[in-house]
Amino acid sequence: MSEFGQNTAKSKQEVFVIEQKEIAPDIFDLWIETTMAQHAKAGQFISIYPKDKSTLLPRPISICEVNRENDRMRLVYRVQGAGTKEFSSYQKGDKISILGNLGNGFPIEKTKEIKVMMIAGGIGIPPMLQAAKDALGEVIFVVGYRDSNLFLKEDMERYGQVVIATEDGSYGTKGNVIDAIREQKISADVIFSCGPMPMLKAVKQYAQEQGIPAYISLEERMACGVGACLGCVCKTKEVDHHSYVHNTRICADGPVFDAKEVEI
Amino acid sequence: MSEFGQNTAKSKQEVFVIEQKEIAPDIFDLWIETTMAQHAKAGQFISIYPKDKSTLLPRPISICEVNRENDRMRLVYRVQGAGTKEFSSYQKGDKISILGNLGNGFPIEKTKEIKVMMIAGGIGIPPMLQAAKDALGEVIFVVGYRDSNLFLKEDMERYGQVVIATEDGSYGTKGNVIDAIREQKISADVIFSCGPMPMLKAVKQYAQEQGIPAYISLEERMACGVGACLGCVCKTKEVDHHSYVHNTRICADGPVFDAKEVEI
Amino acid sequence: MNTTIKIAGIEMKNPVMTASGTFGSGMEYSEFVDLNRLGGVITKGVSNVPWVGNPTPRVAETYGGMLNAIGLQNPGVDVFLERDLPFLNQFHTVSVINVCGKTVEDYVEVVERMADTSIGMLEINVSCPNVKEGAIAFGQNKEALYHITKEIKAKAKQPVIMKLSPNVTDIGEMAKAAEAAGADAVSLINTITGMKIDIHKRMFALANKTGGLSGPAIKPVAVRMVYQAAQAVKIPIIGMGGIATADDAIEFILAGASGVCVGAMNFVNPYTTIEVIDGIEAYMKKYNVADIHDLIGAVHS
Amino acid sequence: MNTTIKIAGIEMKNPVMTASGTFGSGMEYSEFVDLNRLGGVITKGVSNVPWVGNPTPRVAETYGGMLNAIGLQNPGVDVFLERDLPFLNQFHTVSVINVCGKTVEDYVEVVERMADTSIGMLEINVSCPNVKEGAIAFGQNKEALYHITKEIKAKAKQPVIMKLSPNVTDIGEMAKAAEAAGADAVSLINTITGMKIDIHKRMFALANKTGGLSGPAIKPVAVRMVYQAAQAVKIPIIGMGGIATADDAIEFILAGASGVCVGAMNFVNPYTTIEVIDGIEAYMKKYNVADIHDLIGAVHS
Ligand SMILES: Cc1cc2nc3c(=O)[nH]c(=O)nc-3n(C[C@H](O)[C@H](O)[C@H](O)COP(=O)(O)OP(=O)(O)OC[C@H]3O[C@@H](n4cnc5c(N)ncnc54)[C@H](O)[C@@H]3O)c2cc1C
Ligand SMILES: Cc1cc2nc3c(=O)[nH]c(=O)nc-3n(C[C@H](O)[C@H](O)[C@H](O)COP(=O)(O)OP(=O)(O)OC[C@H]3O[C@@H](n4cnc5c(N)ncnc54)[C@H](O)[C@@H]3O)c2cc1C
Ligand SMILES: Cc1cc2nc3c(=O)[nH]c(=O)nc-3n(C[C@H](O)[C@H](O)[C@H](O)COP(=O)(O)O)c2cc1C
Ligand SMILES: Cc1cc2nc3c(=O)[nH]c(=O)nc-3n(C[C@H](O)[C@H](O)[C@H](O)COP(=O)(O)O)c2cc1C
Ligand code: FES
Ligand code: FES
Repeated sequence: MSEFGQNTAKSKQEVFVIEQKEIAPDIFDLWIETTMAQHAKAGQFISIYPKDKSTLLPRPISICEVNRENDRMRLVYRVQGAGTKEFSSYQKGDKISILGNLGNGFPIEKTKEIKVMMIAGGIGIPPMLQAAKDALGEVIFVVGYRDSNLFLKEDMERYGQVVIATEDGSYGTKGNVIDAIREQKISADVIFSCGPMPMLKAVKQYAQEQGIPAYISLEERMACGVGACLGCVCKTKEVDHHSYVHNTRICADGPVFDAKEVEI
Repeated sequence: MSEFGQNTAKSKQEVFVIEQKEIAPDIFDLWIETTMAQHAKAGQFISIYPKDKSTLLPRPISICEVNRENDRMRLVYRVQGAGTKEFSSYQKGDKISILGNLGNGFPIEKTKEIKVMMIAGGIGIPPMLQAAKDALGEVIFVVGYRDSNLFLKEDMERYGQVVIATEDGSYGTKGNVIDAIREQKISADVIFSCGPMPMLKAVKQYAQEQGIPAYISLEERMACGVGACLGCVCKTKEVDHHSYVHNTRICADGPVFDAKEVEI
Repeated sequence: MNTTIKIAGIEMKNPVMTASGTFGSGMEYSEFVDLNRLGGVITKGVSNVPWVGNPTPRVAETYGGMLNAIGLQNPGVDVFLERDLPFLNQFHTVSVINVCGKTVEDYVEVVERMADTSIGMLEINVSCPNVKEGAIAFGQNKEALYHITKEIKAKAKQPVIMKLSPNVTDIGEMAKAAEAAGADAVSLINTITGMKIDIHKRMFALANKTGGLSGPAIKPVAVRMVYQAAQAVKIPIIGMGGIATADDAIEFILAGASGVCVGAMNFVNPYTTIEVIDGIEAYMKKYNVADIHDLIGAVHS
Repeated sequence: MNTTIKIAGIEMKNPVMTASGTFGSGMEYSEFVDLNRLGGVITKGVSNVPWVGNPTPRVAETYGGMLNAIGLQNPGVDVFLERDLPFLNQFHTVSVINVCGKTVEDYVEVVERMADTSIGMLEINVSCPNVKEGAIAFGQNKEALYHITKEIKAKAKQPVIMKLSPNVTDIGEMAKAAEAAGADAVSLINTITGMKIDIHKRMFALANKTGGLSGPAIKPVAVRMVYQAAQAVKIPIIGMGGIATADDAIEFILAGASGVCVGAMNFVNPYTTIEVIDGIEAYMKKYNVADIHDLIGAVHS
């Protein structure tokens, strides 16, 4: 499945924080300076190492946006536990340790001259931004939030129409992204998606019903992030090219997969 | 042995760093603001908790000097391992976590109108400063350093004559503190001492030969610092009043002991 | 909201106790902690006669934990009864004596001396890794454990908690042996045998060479063993090993512990016990748990 | 300065290897590390047929360490020989295959398939806590360990390293059983069985409930066991468990290890192996140690 977004050399780097701000409750927007930006593909991720020595494992965070010429990378994340709590305290000039670029990106080449629907939910929204920036065809976003604490909305609007669903109905369609798609009768030629598992399951099913190809970005607990530990697997329909069993490594062979190929 | 310097309530506090500077290679001079200063006795110590969560135990550091009216406490320490290395990075305004005041101080009341010799070596020098400030009689310091990187010399000179020995002979008497005492034919009525174990052994023997009372401050690996874990014991001549064996707790019943009562 | 638990008929106002050997007999930490708030105080190991313990260094720091080889220094049962127990009697908390010995007779002697005292429970330490005779020898062999438990139960007037060693192949088997011999409860884990070497001096960091590892580093091993013991026996379990926060304590309770102890973390934060007690209440409030019993063993797949 | 060691006749340029299961077959980390610099690469466990491993979540973080319950997922010996071994053959380092199985026959099958290959040594994993059949069942019973070692030695063309489990009462006894059956070396420790519970979901953090604890948290236990094994047997020992720095590696060597492995710390710092190799040389220079052999087991009281 590593047919998409070709991988370039990985490294561990000490990088500087350019700026950080809270853009919604517990949602942080972090810009860092790293040469990794040069080769980053939309849909890839990096891992950030917490400084707290009781929390050793690196935290995978999707690349939200890159400025490839200026070595700038944007990460948008939600405070979840100890690691992201620590990250949220970083300030301009702080040095942090990252591993990247990891995984394979979205198959951007498949957007050529066609309409791509970016379906995302909550903290799955960030990677869609760079995917939209890089897309070669028309983009429409269908994004779900918990409530009216929207984030990245203006950023997305620069690259396409943004259709919103909120769980509590406080903004846009009340319900989930599929509700919004049906309500607004949105169609597209290909789907890129990232978000919580129930959403991805619904997207997979929707794409199948509609006969549209869908590429979805998965999450799993990770240790190495580079394909060595086999911690982060997902069940596959066919025997996997690397593992020779019905399991594929999300970190190394994903995180983006053709929805048809993974059992979620 | 808790006859000396009466103990007052202990607490754990978050305190601020007032200033810190390096006063000799790897020797740091740290002033903190804490109400513990009000009741601190010369010879007591506090423990500092490293922030690094892989190093959990608090580090015992002697009280070097206090300004009881201004809630200021001075600590002078050598960078030894991970904990003190971390401490050396603290800057004005940083918040640190301390436990104190711990242990019992020097028996200051025994210096009344007599001459006290403060014998100290290396990083045993700091606690002698407050002892000298509080002393009720005449003070003479006999201090040993590794080399001519002297520290706290001017501070000591404010309270008495300072006789110096250096291991490499680069300043004062070449040799140790006992060599200096003999060379300069120094005498006194009581000895207060702190420093490395070989020095304390020599001081104990010297005091015995001369028939002078000596009070020495001991070190041992500690966990609790408050007398609960029994980690930090020293062998005693008589059965100890607390433990009912020939072992006394340095943290709670010391760190200052009558040299005659401990087996070192 | 009910946080009261009962272990072998003894009621505690909450499940939080102090781990033996980390809290003296309560005196030292009473400057920091109101002992009345604790479910119970488990004392340092007490033997029939005073024990001098091991040479120093007795403690060493490790990554996220510590090693100790105190060697059960204690003033003996006479001093305990004269000095330490009267001190504890001032407080409304359950006093649990931790008993150690070299022979079965040593243990029984201390146990018998407790008969007419205010001691609420007896915790029998057959798992200290830091003494040459007794202790762990009873705790690493299920027949020996069965035997000593039986002998102690025959003489004990208070409920008997057998304190198990984690240095065994199968903790479930050990818990079963204690239960079969009549133990009223088991507590676990004692420390895991470890070693540290000073590479600059090329010497053991502890005079005793090995010591017992405790602290947050060992928590996953302790939680696993508590869970396995809870699957193996019906008697109550007191869980410990690396508890630093209420969240940690709740992990043990969900794994099957009725009571929990704070050990090495007392040294790192003398207020840990109180913070754990408050935090358990906050968790119960947050998740609408009316009775702490609804949490005991409530983990699922 | 000599850092070369020989284990059962196989020479390594330095004592530093990768711990099984933490370095794939070298491919993934070859982007970070020049494999030519390593003493050896120990591969992920390889079985006779592909294994699918356990459901996810398979990993969880703990204080200063991690739990894993991968369940020995691997593509099987055929793929190993076709893809992974040719990759390793490009480098000047000793290739050590880690072998797993459900039955003695499974192990022997893989061992026999290695006969005419470039594999330098065989590490036999009888200590994985995360699979239901085989593995640890052989590693927690000294008769079973003796038996499987004997069977494997009868067929093996390369030196055999038996990888021991720390989840035992007496590691010395286990090392002795392996030695008595003809093992050329022992490696230890594998992970310590642990558990983590998500207190908010009241669920096990790992789908497998229990997992193996590794990382800096376990180092004191590992050093102790290496020391005890070194006291019990004469065959060489490969030590591991929480090695993060050269200082850690030297601790194992002083305790009696001839070789050392870096495991979970590869995940935290992919350059750990190289930093350990450089750091050992720096230590030897600083203390004027001419030959690494002068450090092996050189701890004293
Ligand atoms: C490929 C990938 C991309 C991701 N991109 C983003 C992103 O752009 N923005 C964002 O907010 N989050 C993202 N996540 C989720 C993010 O990794 C977790 O929220 C984060 O690791 C939580 O760490 P913590 O220390 O705050 O939480 P804790 O719960 O304290 O973490 C404990 C351990 O569990 C792991 N963990 C916890 N939650 C998750 C999770 N959901 N997925 C994987 N590991 C987890 C942590 O990495 C750590 O090892 C991504 C996850 C993956 C796998
Ligand atoms: C009562 C007392 C007063 C002291 N006063 C001073 C002082 O005023 N200035 C000063 O520089 N040093 C003093 N020390 C020594 C100081 O405590 C140690 O240098 C310090 O703990 C080293 O910590 P580390 O993390 O840098 O070293 P590491 O070697 O990394 O420490 C590892 C562990 O060993 C302990 N440890 C290491 N060395 C010692 C030691 N010499 N004594 C006790 N524990 C040790 C640490 O506390 C820690 O638990 C005193 C020690 C005691 C017992
Ligand atoms: C310094 C120290 C002394 C101990 N002494 C005893 C003891 O006397 N009796 C006993 O049963 N356990 C003793 N223990 C073990 C603890 O009670 C507890 O089982 C173990 O430390 C694990 O808990 P923790 O990780 O919270 O410390 C001691 C532990 C420490 C750290
Ligand atoms: C993710 C992971 C997978 C592992 N897989 C294996 C394995 O396949 N075979 C094996 O013998 N040991 C395996 N181990 C155990 C390690 O080789 C090593 O013994 C253990 O992790 C202790 O070392 P450490 O603390 O440096 O990680 C694995 C460990 C981890 C963390
Ligand atoms: S996290 Fe290690 S293989 Fe994916
Ligand atoms: S350090 Fe605990 S008794 Fe002294």
